[in-house]
Amino acid sequence: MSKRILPLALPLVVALAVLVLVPALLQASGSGYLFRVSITAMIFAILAASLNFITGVAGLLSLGHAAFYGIGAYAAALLATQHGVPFLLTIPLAGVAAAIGGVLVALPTMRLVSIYFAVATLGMGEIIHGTLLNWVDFTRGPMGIPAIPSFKVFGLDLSGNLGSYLVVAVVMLASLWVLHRLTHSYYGNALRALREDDQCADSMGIDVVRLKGEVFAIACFFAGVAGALWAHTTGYISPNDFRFGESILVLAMIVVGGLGSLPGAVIGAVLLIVLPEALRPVGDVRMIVVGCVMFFSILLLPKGLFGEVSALNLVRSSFGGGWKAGTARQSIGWR
Amino acid sequence: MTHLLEIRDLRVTMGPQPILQGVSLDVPAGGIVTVLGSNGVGKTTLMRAISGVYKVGGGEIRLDGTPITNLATHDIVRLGVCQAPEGRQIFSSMTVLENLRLGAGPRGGREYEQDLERMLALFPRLRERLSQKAGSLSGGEQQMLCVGRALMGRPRLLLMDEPSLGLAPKLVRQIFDLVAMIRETGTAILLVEQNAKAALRVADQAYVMESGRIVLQGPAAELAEDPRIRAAYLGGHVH
Amino acid sequence: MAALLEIENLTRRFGGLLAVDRVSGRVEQGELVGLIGPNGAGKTTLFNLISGFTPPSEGTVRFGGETISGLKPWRVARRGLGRTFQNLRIFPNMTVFDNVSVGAIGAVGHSPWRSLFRGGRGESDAKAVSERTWAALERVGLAGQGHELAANLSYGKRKYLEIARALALGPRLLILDEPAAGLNDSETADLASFIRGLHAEGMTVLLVEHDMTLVMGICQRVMVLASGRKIADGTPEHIRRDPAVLEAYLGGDEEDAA
Amino acid sequence: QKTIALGYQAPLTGEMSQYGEVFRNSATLAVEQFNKSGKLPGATVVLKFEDSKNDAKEGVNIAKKFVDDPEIVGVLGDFSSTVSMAAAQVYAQAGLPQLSQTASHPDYVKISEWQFRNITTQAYEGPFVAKWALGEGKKKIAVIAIQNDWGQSVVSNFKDAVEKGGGQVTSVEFYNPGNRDFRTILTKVAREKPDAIYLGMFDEDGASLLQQRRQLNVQIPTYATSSLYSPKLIALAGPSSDGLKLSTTFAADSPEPVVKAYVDEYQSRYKAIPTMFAAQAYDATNIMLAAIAKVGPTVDRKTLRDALAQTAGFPGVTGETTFDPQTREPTKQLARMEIKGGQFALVK
Amino acid sequence: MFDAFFVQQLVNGFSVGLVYALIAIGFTLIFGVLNVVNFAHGEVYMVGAYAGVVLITALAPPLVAVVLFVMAVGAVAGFGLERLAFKPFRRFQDEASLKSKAMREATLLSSLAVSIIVREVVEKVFGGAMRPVPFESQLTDPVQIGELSFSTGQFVIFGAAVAMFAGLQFLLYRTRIGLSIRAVANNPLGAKYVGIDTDRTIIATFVVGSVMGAVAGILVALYYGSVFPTMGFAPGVKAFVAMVMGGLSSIPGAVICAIFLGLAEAVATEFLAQGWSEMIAYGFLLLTLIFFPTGLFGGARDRV
Ligand SMILES: Nc1ncnc2c1ncn2[C@@H]1O[C@H](COP(=O)(O)OP(=O)(O)OP(=O)(O)O)[C@@H](O)[C@H]1O
Ligand SMILES: Nc1ncnc2c1ncn2[C@@H]1O[C@H](COP(=O)(O)OP(=O)(O)OP(=O)(O)O)[C@@H](O)[C@H]1O
Ligand SMILES: CC(C)C[C@H](N)C(=O)O
Ligand SMILES: [Mg+2]
Ligand SMILES: [Mg+2]
Repeated sequence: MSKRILPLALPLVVALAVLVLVPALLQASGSGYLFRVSITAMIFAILAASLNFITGVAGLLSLGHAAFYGIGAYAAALLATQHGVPFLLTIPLAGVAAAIGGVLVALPTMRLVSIYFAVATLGMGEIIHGTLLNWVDFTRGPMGIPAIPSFKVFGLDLSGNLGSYLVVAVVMLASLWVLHRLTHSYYGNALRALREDDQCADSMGIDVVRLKGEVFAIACFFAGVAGALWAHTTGYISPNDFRFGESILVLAMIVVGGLGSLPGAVIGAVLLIVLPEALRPVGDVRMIVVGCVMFFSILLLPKGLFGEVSALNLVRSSFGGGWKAGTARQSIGWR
Repeated sequence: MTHLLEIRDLRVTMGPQPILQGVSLDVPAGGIVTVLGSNGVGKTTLMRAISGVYKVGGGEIRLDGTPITNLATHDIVRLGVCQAPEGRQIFSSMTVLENLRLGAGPRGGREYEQDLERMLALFPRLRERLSQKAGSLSGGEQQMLCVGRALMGRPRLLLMDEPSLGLAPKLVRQIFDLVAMIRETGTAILLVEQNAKAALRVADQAYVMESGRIVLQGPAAELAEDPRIRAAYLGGHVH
Repeated sequence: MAALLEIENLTRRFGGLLAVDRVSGRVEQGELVGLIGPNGAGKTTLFNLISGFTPPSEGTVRFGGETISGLKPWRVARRGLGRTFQNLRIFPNMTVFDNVSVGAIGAVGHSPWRSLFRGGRGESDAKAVSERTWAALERVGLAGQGHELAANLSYGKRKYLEIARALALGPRLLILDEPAAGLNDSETADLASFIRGLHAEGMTVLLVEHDMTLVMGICQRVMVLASGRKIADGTPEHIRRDPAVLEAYLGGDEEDAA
Repeated sequence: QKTIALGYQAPLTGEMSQYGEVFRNSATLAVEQFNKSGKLPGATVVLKFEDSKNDAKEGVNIAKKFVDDPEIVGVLGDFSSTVSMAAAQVYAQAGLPQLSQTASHPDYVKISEWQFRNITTQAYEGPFVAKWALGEGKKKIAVIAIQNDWGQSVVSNFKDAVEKGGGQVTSVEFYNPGNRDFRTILTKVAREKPDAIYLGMFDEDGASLLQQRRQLNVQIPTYATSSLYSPKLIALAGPSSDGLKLSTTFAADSPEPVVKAYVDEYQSRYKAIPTMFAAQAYDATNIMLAAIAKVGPTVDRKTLRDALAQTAGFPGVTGETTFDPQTREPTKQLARMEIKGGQFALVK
Repeated sequence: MFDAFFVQQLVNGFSVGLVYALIAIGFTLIFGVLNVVNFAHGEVYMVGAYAGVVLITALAPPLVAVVLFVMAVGAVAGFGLERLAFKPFRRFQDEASLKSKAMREATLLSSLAVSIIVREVVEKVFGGAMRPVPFESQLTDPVQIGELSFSTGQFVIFGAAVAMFAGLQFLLYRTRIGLSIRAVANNPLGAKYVGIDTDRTIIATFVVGSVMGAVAGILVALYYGSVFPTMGFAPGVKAFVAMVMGGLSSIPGAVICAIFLGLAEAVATEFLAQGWSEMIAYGFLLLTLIFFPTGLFGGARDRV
């Protein structure tokens, strides 16, 4: 029994920190600004974690992730503003919409590998962005969607700083939990095999085509969820929020953090959201500084601030995997 | 007598662990020297260090008395040390002919034509496939190409890392015959082999490596009779 | 009773090149069969045809009585065909355990839904994967190195890693492409007894190899391919004396083929 | 001496930094002049700039930051409607008056009573140019506009006005932001042989288009919105820009004393002629300052808002500005201009 | 029936395609040798354009001198870029790194980081706004041939594209350095074993590719009459797409696809709004990849 306490310790600490400690500190500081930066960071943590699932774990370099984020945001915004759907429903529905988009993208690009696949996703991303921008009748095009309601449900108003923070935090923790389970179970190993050598994985009985479809569906689902959170917390969205540059930003997050590692993705997201904010005092040169920080972190730690191997080891030693050679030979995955 | 290649106390470290921990060996001009050893003892590392692909952490490599330690690979090749490396490292998307052309280095014209003729006489199979992409050759064909490419560089010292890997018996024999023939032209050979029996037969001198060190050395014929060698490398008790 | 593997008139062209030319043959349940032939004879191509990597130009492959030609590799694998590759294809950035688990996952199946939850099918899947993996690792003697990065393994160990990965699939037929390449004589001998052990446990093995000591020493039957054609099929003793094989493959004198 | 702060959010880095740059110049100028003028005894006004990179994420962060800052009583900016409107949600909720010099999205001022702008909306400008063109006998007009919210409103307002005036819009061509090759669009438009072309775009796009128009030998008279009023346009397009007709609120060579004083001061400080965007920011800042002065040193967010809402007939460099009491939309005077011999010239 | 407007559209599209092609040539060359996307190529193009414009503004030398100067700047930029963003990653020789996706994507992002820094610095120095090229030097004069309108720049760009393309094909397939470049592109380790100085070959490739990029930059700037810090981005993405459609390492493929993209955009604009026409280009990309998963002229995957 005591063995089960330790495995629970880490997730518990993380959850407590995110749900209690950080908001308490933020509340004490009384700063809406810090709340807001935290919310943005958490939304991007979801986004980065989901891209990490595609690119870091399954090895499919995607250059169009912002498009799915956009589909989610638009789905949530349209549902909320035009049909009055409450946020408890818009968030999962936005995920579903983005997941459908993801599968539609994955299907025709199934046969593609490496950079061909990457460019196909770039093209898809641009097409989706172009559609959001030019299909004026449906998306209102460049007018965007204003007056998206914030988090309100059953008369409970969660639109304040703390309320919004908590909603986003809970959704983020749930998303990370799911992605974490998937990457660190045997399913994750199938994905890693796909990344390392898809042909070889194929001859080991891994259904590569189905796997690619699933990966896209799952990751895009969470990108869509992040989009919904963005729409609800910001209140106004327009196609500008989902440009190619945003895809690249998310990619930078997971590379800086450490491709393939979930904690890395989260660290990268927090870093690349917080750093430009923290650098405001240096004025106009702050983007140059951000570029330099990115450059040196990649140069010195090309496998990321928190690499995959160390992440796997951490997870396996602190979660239920019980993964120590010689001792209890348990499984990857979960006890 | 000075040797063509002299290696003294060579040390190589990759990442955290040391791989070569003080290897010394000599290759006389025009001689054949073989290095034996199980998997993973560092034979390939030795070959790569000689060719300057891996950085040497300590010790010295001399060619004709002049140190070549940590020279760039292309300089070492220019000095006449060519290698038929492990894993073949052929240019898979280029044609067989282009591969051979690259092996010849800056030489061109008639000299090149002659070398090519000689080469193709040794490997008639390659002649049939001159304009085929090297990557579509079968494993054995690629191995021939790899040795052929190294020979096109007219080496003084030819480093061969498991040249018989993946070859049919007939070809294995041809390769070892070839090794003998190459020696006839005055080229010295340093040969790493798993096929200890055949290697010991063609070599003059042999070294045995174990976990990054030379543990045994001597004339090949003597080693072939050494009971330790017989047990460890010529075992083959398949009933 | 139908043979475990039956190939009929299998043909594969690459452009103008006939890599495999109307080859027929069978492997019975529980047999240990060798496949030899000069370099470029088409052995690897034949393996690729059997395992679904390359679609045949003509001919059929039947496995356990069912036609499998035209199926995708993963379907063939799930029907019980495990293979290794001539030029090692391990997953270098995964641990040894994770490498082998891929074979097990291939057999057990991979469902994101099930891997998400504790208990129930998910739990039993995870358990099945880990049991198969450990069993395979133990079988090849790599259990102690499960946590190492595969890239850190020596060449010889990688060969066993590949075999373990194929074994984790729980195959009915194991096809090995030059497993002894790059091993020295005593290592080859170890490998020979390993394969013989597998065979003794009932595994059917089809083996491509250039090491005649190994092939002649352990195979019950040997097929010979040359220029895409099957030129001989019989017991090792028979093959060793076949003039066509001597000419095409073994070379003039027979010393090494002992 | 009390300090009263105004927040200014604008793109100071990134693709749109040239706009943020001139906003900062003008606003700094305006505040310094104001502090010197002694219109607000007992207090100094300071500006706090934050760089939004024209990115909505950052815009919202900045908004929160400004809201947190108790010194800040009012906010200027942001540049684009996208970012201004994302930030506006925050200002609306927190009750901090926001005055954007350029946000032209029709919904921007509808967000809450805290949003103001001093740019003319196309509801004025469209009919103004339409009347002008129709008056010169141009019945068939093609429209080329940028595909953003502002471009959308350019097209819809202009089209309505032309059709009401008995003319016809032969084709409407939107192009994606970032596009700089207009040859295909021009060729397509030329095929319709319209009497005139109406442009809704910014100076850089406009300059590229005019250059390419000359190359393609398309000689259709061209009208444009005030956004093309910029010395930059002539610098970039040179002789190709000759003959372009546009409406404007600001004319740097205007003889009006306010304008002259501003242009001279700006030029001596920043070695450049102020653009329409610079002038918009100058006026926005001054409108804000005037409202502060009206309330006095005790100004707070609420009183500033109310003072702003009462702005009427404010004499700025872009003409007189009045905020409609109901909609808070600005009303402004427009002038006609034509480029002649490489100069903007007022059309009487 | 000769529809002058339609033919004019083809001319327009062709010249847009040529701009993409000019960038794609250097891009493809660099991609080929390192197998990594050089995200900073668009910035080399931009730097070339700015360098040229600065020189023209200061001295107004003849076009040839401007091009030579820009070539020198491009060479320096290429050299610096390679040393800064690519060379450091070659220190990792162990197998896990060589085969690791993380390493691969890291190089991609190091060039991206460099490109962000370069762009921001240029923006700081020259401002974010478009700068005009002095009118005397612009290549924007109209040339009327029958019913069709051209401009001087179009002819110069066409000439430059042909020259670059032919020069590069000659370099790659007829010279020793070209053979070395192809060898390094195919197998860098193998290239070492045949005595090629891989480091120098890679630098040479970068320098040649960047010189082409920089020259493309100034020519396009003269053709459009202006420069701005983000000018490399949009055509850079199109050049990237063209390279992939063409099959990654095929320069003729990249050029053909670049021109095709330009034509597709122009013809699509004839029927749709410009905003949609850009998507037609991406649609063609997807169609191409669906039917030719390794591009039009790409080789198949290595055999098992
Ligand atoms: N680039 C490298 N990175 C990390 N480890 C390495 C590297 N090269 C070699 N090693 C390690 O060094 C040891 C010796 O390797 P080496 O390839 O030299 O052995 P070998 O004697 O040639 O074996 P084989 O007979 O299998 O070719 C092995 O354990 C190997 O894992
Ligand atoms: N994808 C391909 N494209 C073109 N030719 C091919 C392809 N695959 C195989 N070949 C050709 O088919 C022939 C048979 O090759 P295969 O690899 O099957 O030989 P092998 O018997 O396995 O030889 P080895 O013992 O050397 O491995 C060779 O000549 C090879 O060049
Ligand atoms: C006229 C422009 C400055 C308007 C601005 N582009 C906007 O988004 O509203
Ligand atoms: Mg070796
Ligand atoms: Mg083979």
